[in-house]
Amino acid sequence: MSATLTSPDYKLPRDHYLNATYGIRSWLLTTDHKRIALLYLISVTFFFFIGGIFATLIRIHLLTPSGALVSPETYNKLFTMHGVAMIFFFLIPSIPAILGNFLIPIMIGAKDLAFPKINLLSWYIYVVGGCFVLYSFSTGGLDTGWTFYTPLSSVYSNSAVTPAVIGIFINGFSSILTGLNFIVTVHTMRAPGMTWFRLPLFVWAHYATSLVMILGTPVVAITLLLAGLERMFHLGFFNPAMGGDPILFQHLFWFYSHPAVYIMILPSMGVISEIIPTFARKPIFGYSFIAGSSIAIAVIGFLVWAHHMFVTGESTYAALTFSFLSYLVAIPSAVKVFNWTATLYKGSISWDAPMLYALGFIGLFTIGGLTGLFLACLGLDIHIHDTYFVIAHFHYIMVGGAVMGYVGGIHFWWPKITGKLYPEVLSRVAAVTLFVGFNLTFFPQFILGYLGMPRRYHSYPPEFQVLNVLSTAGASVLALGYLLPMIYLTWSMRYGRVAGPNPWPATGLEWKTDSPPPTENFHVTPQVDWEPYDYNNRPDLGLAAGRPLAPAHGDD
Amino acid sequence: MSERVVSPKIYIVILLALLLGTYATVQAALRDFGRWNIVIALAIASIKAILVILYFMHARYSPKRTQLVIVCAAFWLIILLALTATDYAKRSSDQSRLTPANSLYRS
Amino acid sequence: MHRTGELYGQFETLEQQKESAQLGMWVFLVTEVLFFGGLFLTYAVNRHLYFTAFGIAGNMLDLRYGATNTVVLIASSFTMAMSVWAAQTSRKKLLPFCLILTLLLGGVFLGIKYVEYKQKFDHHLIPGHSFDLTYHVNHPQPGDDAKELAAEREEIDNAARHEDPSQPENGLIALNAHAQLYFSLYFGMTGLHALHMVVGAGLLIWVIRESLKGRFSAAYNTPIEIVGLYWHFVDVVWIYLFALLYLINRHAV
Amino acid sequence: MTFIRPRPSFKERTKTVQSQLPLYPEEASNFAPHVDALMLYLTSLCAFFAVGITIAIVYFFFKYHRKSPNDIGTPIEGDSRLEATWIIIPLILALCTFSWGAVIYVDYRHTPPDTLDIYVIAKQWMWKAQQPNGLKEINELHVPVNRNIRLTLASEDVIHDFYVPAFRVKMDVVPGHYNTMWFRPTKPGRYHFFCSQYCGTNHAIMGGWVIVMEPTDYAAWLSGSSGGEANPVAAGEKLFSERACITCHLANGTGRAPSLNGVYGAQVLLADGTTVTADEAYIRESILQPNAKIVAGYQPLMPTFQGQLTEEQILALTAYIKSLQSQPVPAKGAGIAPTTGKK
Repeated sequence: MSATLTSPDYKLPRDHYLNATYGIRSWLLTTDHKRIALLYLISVTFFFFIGGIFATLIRIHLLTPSGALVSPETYNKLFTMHGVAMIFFFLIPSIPAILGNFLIPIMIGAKDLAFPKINLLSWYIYVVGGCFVLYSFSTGGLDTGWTFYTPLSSVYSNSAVTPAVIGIFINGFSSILTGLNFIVTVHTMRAPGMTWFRLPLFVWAHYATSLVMILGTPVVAITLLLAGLERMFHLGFFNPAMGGDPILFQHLFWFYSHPAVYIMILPSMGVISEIIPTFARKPIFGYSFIAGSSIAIAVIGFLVWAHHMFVTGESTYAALTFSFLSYLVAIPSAVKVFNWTATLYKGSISWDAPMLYALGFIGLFTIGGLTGLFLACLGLDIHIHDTYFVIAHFHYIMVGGAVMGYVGGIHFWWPKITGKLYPEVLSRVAAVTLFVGFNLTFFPQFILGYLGMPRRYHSYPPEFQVLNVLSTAGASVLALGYLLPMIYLTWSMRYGRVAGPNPWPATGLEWKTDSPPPTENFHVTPQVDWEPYDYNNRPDLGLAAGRPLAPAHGDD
Repeated sequence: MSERVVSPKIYIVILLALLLGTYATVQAALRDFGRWNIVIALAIASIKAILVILYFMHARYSPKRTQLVIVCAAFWLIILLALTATDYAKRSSDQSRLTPANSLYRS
Repeated sequence: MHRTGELYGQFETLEQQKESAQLGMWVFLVTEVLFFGGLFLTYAVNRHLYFTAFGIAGNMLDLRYGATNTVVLIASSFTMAMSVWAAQTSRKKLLPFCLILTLLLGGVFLGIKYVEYKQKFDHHLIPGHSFDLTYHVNHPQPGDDAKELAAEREEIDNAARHEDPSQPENGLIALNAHAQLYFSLYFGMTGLHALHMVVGAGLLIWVIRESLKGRFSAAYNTPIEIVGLYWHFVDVVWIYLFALLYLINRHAV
Repeated sequence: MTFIRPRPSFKERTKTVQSQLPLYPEEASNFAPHVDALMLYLTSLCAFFAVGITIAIVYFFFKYHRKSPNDIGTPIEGDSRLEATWIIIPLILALCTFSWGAVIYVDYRHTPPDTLDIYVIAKQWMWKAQQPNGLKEINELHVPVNRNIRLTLASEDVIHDFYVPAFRVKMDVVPGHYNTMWFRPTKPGRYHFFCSQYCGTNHAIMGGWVIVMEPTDYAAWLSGSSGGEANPVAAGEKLFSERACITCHLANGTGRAPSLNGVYGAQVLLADGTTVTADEAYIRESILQPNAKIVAGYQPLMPTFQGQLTEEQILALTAYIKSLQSQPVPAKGAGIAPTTGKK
């Protein structure tokens, strides 16, 4: 199927970023964006494990109406820590800090990011923030919900809120510095000939993501700082007993935390926009619309936050404004889905694992996005707000969307990162397992939500049990789907076949250099003289460029 | 980069303008203009801030890109303030706040 | 990264490097704007909810300190701008002089801020259990203007009656709570600003040392310009803090 | 201010049978049919797009599957008219959906003038409701059917949320604010209400029942509870069944709790072997602290009614139990000590 079956036996390049220097210091003090990306890969995977263990315990606990496993206090800590670990320490840094870090400089033909030391610093900030949060987890845990609503978090909770808040505050600067680095890099470091409209859509998506990072993160940082100060020094910013307004906390919190959803999903959309044209071997349909919609999502995404607050008693005017704007942000997402689908038309579609992930992403993201319309709809949100409908919706976006894109992206660029190929059949099995397991886990939760099961319940009325059991059963399939890639990808690092510079083959600049790339990314500064995703004028790819498709599978 | 060197004369003019603005805003604050006191204070502050940004920070002589960055900062700050105002400005009609005598304040 | 002179390895040219640094600083300042933006919003909402209480609390600040500090900071911004000019025109003697002057003015600002904080501490205006809006009017200190204190007391009494006409003592409790909110924000905002001043002072010390070595000239002055941008930004924040914290409702005294 | 007309129940219109696996909760308020209709519309709309895209992807996936390793696709860069189409059509549909949702929401947020006002106070982790006549309930809310109810919500500590799925309404209970919500129950019955804003340890069990009653029953319940009932025995009898005492205290002695026939004034044998005279103080204690004295041969199953009954209601219940003195005592299960026993 894939070109790799017929590719010649490649050898790894003699010098590359992995063997340039040795020793622990050469990694911990590196300023090479590719090595920093791998540092992130390790630490982010660690937090994914932690969050995943919490998720597993949550699902097991919910097998019976009265709660099968743990006490209410423990359950509350489990879902809070699951949320904090997954959102702040896995989803937000996952694609930008790993794939973005690794690929953006190579994709635009630069030797590194504009500020390599700041890049390393942002990883250390992430680690320090992570340590604070782990400290919170291990000394009493955290039971406020990842949203830290006041005055529960700032006054009433008896858990280790303060270190967690400090950890997330610190971690915010990691995000800000990464975003800053990307924006400057894209502006000033592009290779000759790499015009804005020749940028890969992955880079566009990360540019949009970076906008959200630098504009939103400082607001949540100051908000959590205020909540932390309120808790430590008994101040009254958000404490109604002292005249503060808890709803103001929600405004400030969601000003970041809604756009943060776009930090998670936009990079994933960027990954999909790379995978689909590569495995359909044709230019992406509507390049400028996909690029523009990324920016539109980032900008409009900032105008919708109070749709998380329709039933807080916010003014009807605010609710109408925010609901209206929320419907507008749906349009650029829809544009992307339509364009990806149209790209498949008359393609030459391979069934490689990255493509399976990408198509799975479109399906799940479509469901996740469309169910967002339900929640943005004022009349419906009165009923489904804070129920399992919300849980299902955002897991479709974040797990079905962001994580599928992340895992798909890892599969797509694994040969570039490690220089090795992974087992083909196994990788396709994993993709399908993930897709099936995911739907089994989360689709029942839509129904649970409409039936009225509120979220964050350690026990529930017995009529909700059937759907909960179904969901837990699905979760076990899902867990298997995550474990498989971890095993065979690790295996492939040592035993996988050598990939060669461009195994798929793909058109991006990153595939013009060695796999793994040399420390300086390119032996000579590249000159870009082709349009993005153009297979027809690229004889260097060794494909049937310019040749009309064979009648057997061409015109319809 | 062939950047423009701003002459010290301009800096001195701006310095004087800023000092004048400070004097004006203090004087305005000591007089009663009702609701307009806030507007005047913020307007003078904004003029001063714009002078600093345009001349001390060279925004006037900077590339378009830098100017766009500044506009973005202002725009997002306005989003944050204005959209939150849609809630607070209209809220009182929908709900009442607790009276100050409420026991909650005593705790 | 390998350094060849002043050029870092990831860049092709000095011009590209300077452009990146400038853009990076500006983008960083955008995040700073939003960082302070969260505080401004908290302030605005509470000012809207507790207009009277915030007015009274605002009047407890000493306008003289605020105005003096504004002038000091504007002056330091001017000397910073002059430093950039000195660097751009390779005036290697003038440059450290201007920078040191900037640092000194920054120090004066922080010194005045310290005196002001101390005064608030003496007046029991630090948020916490001992916070008492009426402490100062009840415990006048030598050198206080009796007329001013009487006016302050009257203002507090009026507001307390306004809050709760039947039980002014309850009104006073609410007033005290809301004034405490004001001072939480006052210390939060000015404290964060002062922290930025300290960071700025650290940056200044760094560039002063480098400038004494004669590193900066018309050809290479990026650090001076970058530190300048940061310093001016801190000035801009103060211009707004001065207006919001010291000036609104001042006429009522 | 009601913008939306009454609408027949969703169930009646669709004739969908809610089987073992229900897809939506009972429709028991004026809002429920509207919300369900909107849900049905939006689900259909979204299903249309989701299914359409899925079919397209699956079709292309097989139809254009790569046949030989070196094939490439047909280069198609894009089409502005197509882009315009799939921007404008979803935009129009989205705005329609927004409008429909907005109509329901505005209606929900504007309470009609003629409401029955009930105060609801939330605290970690219980609900207190106060009826217009001052009667207080805990984790229960009695309301008359077909009457506009306005709840004024206040919290004593953190943010809670009052949520009745069968009514399709919820509203946050925010400390420092009074929020209000309104609804009109359309069907008598018992419906779950939940706390749906996470509020700490026992968030999940901070719920209860809304009991929708016929107006006459509601009036009787209210007056019976408030002591306005002319005949306390009748009021007590009513309470005896309403509060489900009757489900355990069966008259024939076969229930999980002793029969109360002839109990008043008799000697009762307790689990610890002692006996006690069933006077008014004993009855009162048994209602408020049922586990203080357990009748021999029975389990301590009875829940406490401390704080849930007014003094009048306790009196009415006592009066009713007194009236059972003349009823025939069942052979077993009365818990009454044999008259031949000691003491």
